[in-house]
Amino acid sequence: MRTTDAIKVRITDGPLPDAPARNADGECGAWVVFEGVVRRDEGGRAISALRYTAYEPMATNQLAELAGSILNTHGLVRVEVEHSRGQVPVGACSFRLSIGSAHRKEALAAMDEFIDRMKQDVPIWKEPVWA
Amino acid sequence: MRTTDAIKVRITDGPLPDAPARNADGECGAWVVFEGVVRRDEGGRAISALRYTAYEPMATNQLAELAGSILNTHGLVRVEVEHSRGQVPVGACSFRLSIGSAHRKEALAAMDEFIDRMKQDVPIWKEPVWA
Amino acid sequence: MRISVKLFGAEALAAGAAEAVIDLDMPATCAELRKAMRAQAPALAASLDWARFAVNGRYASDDEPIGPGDELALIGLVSGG
Amino acid sequence: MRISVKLFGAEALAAGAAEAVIDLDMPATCAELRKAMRAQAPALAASLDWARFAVNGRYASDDEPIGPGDELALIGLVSGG
Repeated sequence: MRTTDAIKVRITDGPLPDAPARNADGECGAWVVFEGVVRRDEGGRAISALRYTAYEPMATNQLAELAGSILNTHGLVRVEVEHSRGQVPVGACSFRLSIGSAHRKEALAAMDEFIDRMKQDVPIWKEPVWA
Repeated sequence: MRTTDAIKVRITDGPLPDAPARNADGECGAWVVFEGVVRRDEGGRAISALRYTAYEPMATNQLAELAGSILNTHGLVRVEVEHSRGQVPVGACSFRLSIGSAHRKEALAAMDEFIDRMKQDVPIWKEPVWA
Repeated sequence: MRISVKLFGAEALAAGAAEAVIDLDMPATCAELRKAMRAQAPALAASLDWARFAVNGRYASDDEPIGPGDELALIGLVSGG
Repeated sequence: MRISVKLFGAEALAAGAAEAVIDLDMPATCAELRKAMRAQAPALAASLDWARFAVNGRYASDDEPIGPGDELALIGLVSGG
């Protein structure tokens, strides 16, 4: 786990637990949370789970660097990233990005950019576990 | 509360409770959740809470109509809306929009459009409770 | 007859009341209601240039008919979220 | 000397292994590593046209020097999220 006041990054074994309680100090007027959930099919074929591999510590470092870059570019208050490694069953959450910001527009733009860049640069891979 | 399989709308007295558990059937690959949180100042002046008034049942009906329109336009799987009425203290959540969708892009676009249209058309008002 | 028009937000503040009581011959249209309110509720003049009416909980255009028993509301800028 | 390059995802599948073992004179550059892998790991030929190297956990350009003890990885298409 990599943490500053504004940034949290955590890679967890297996499905992510429910969203952690968030700081309620009234600084963020908007929280936008993205959750990636394992869908029951992959290319039309049923799966029972996805299995994630992360190249550590590079994956955590890249996520933290990306979080910092997005925080500064979009003027956000908080960027929190959680990603699974290992096996995550259908219906469970494997990725959560939580962005706290004064207002909504910058949080939505930041979320889109974060996920695009993560899917380019962060060394994490998934493979299907067929049903 | 107005509910179909795909749409839920609920206006709640006071702060919203934590996000309800979501259906984990693996149909939605992406959940995007927006939470509006009461900030500690309004126009630079400290507040202790916001007080919301909803014109009912019009507010619930408008939210449900908007949810249905957004669901269809963006091809979403789920649209769930919660809004407070009455008093909501600083740091607490007064509005939550949860969008479940196969993929991310349409969920983010839908969220932005929903909130813009809500702020135009849904008869809910807020006033500051000064600290 | 006397009808009541619900007010909220800035309009309720401007009028100092949660409703405006207006004399209007029924049946009428929203346009006629708007005109009557301009004359009888001067505190709402600024809003009446652009605010929408809701009739029985739905937004109504100015040519929409209204009659006795309809629930009427003047909806100015909303501020949910 | 013999060096090991970590493989993941499609590259690990193509090579049938979680690393490629390559003979390369050190010190060298990532470009020289890429050339040596093309010759010695033909199963990775397609990826070697564009995949990036990471040196000690950071993406490295082709002119970056590498030496004994550096941790090397070939990073193809990632698929997190």
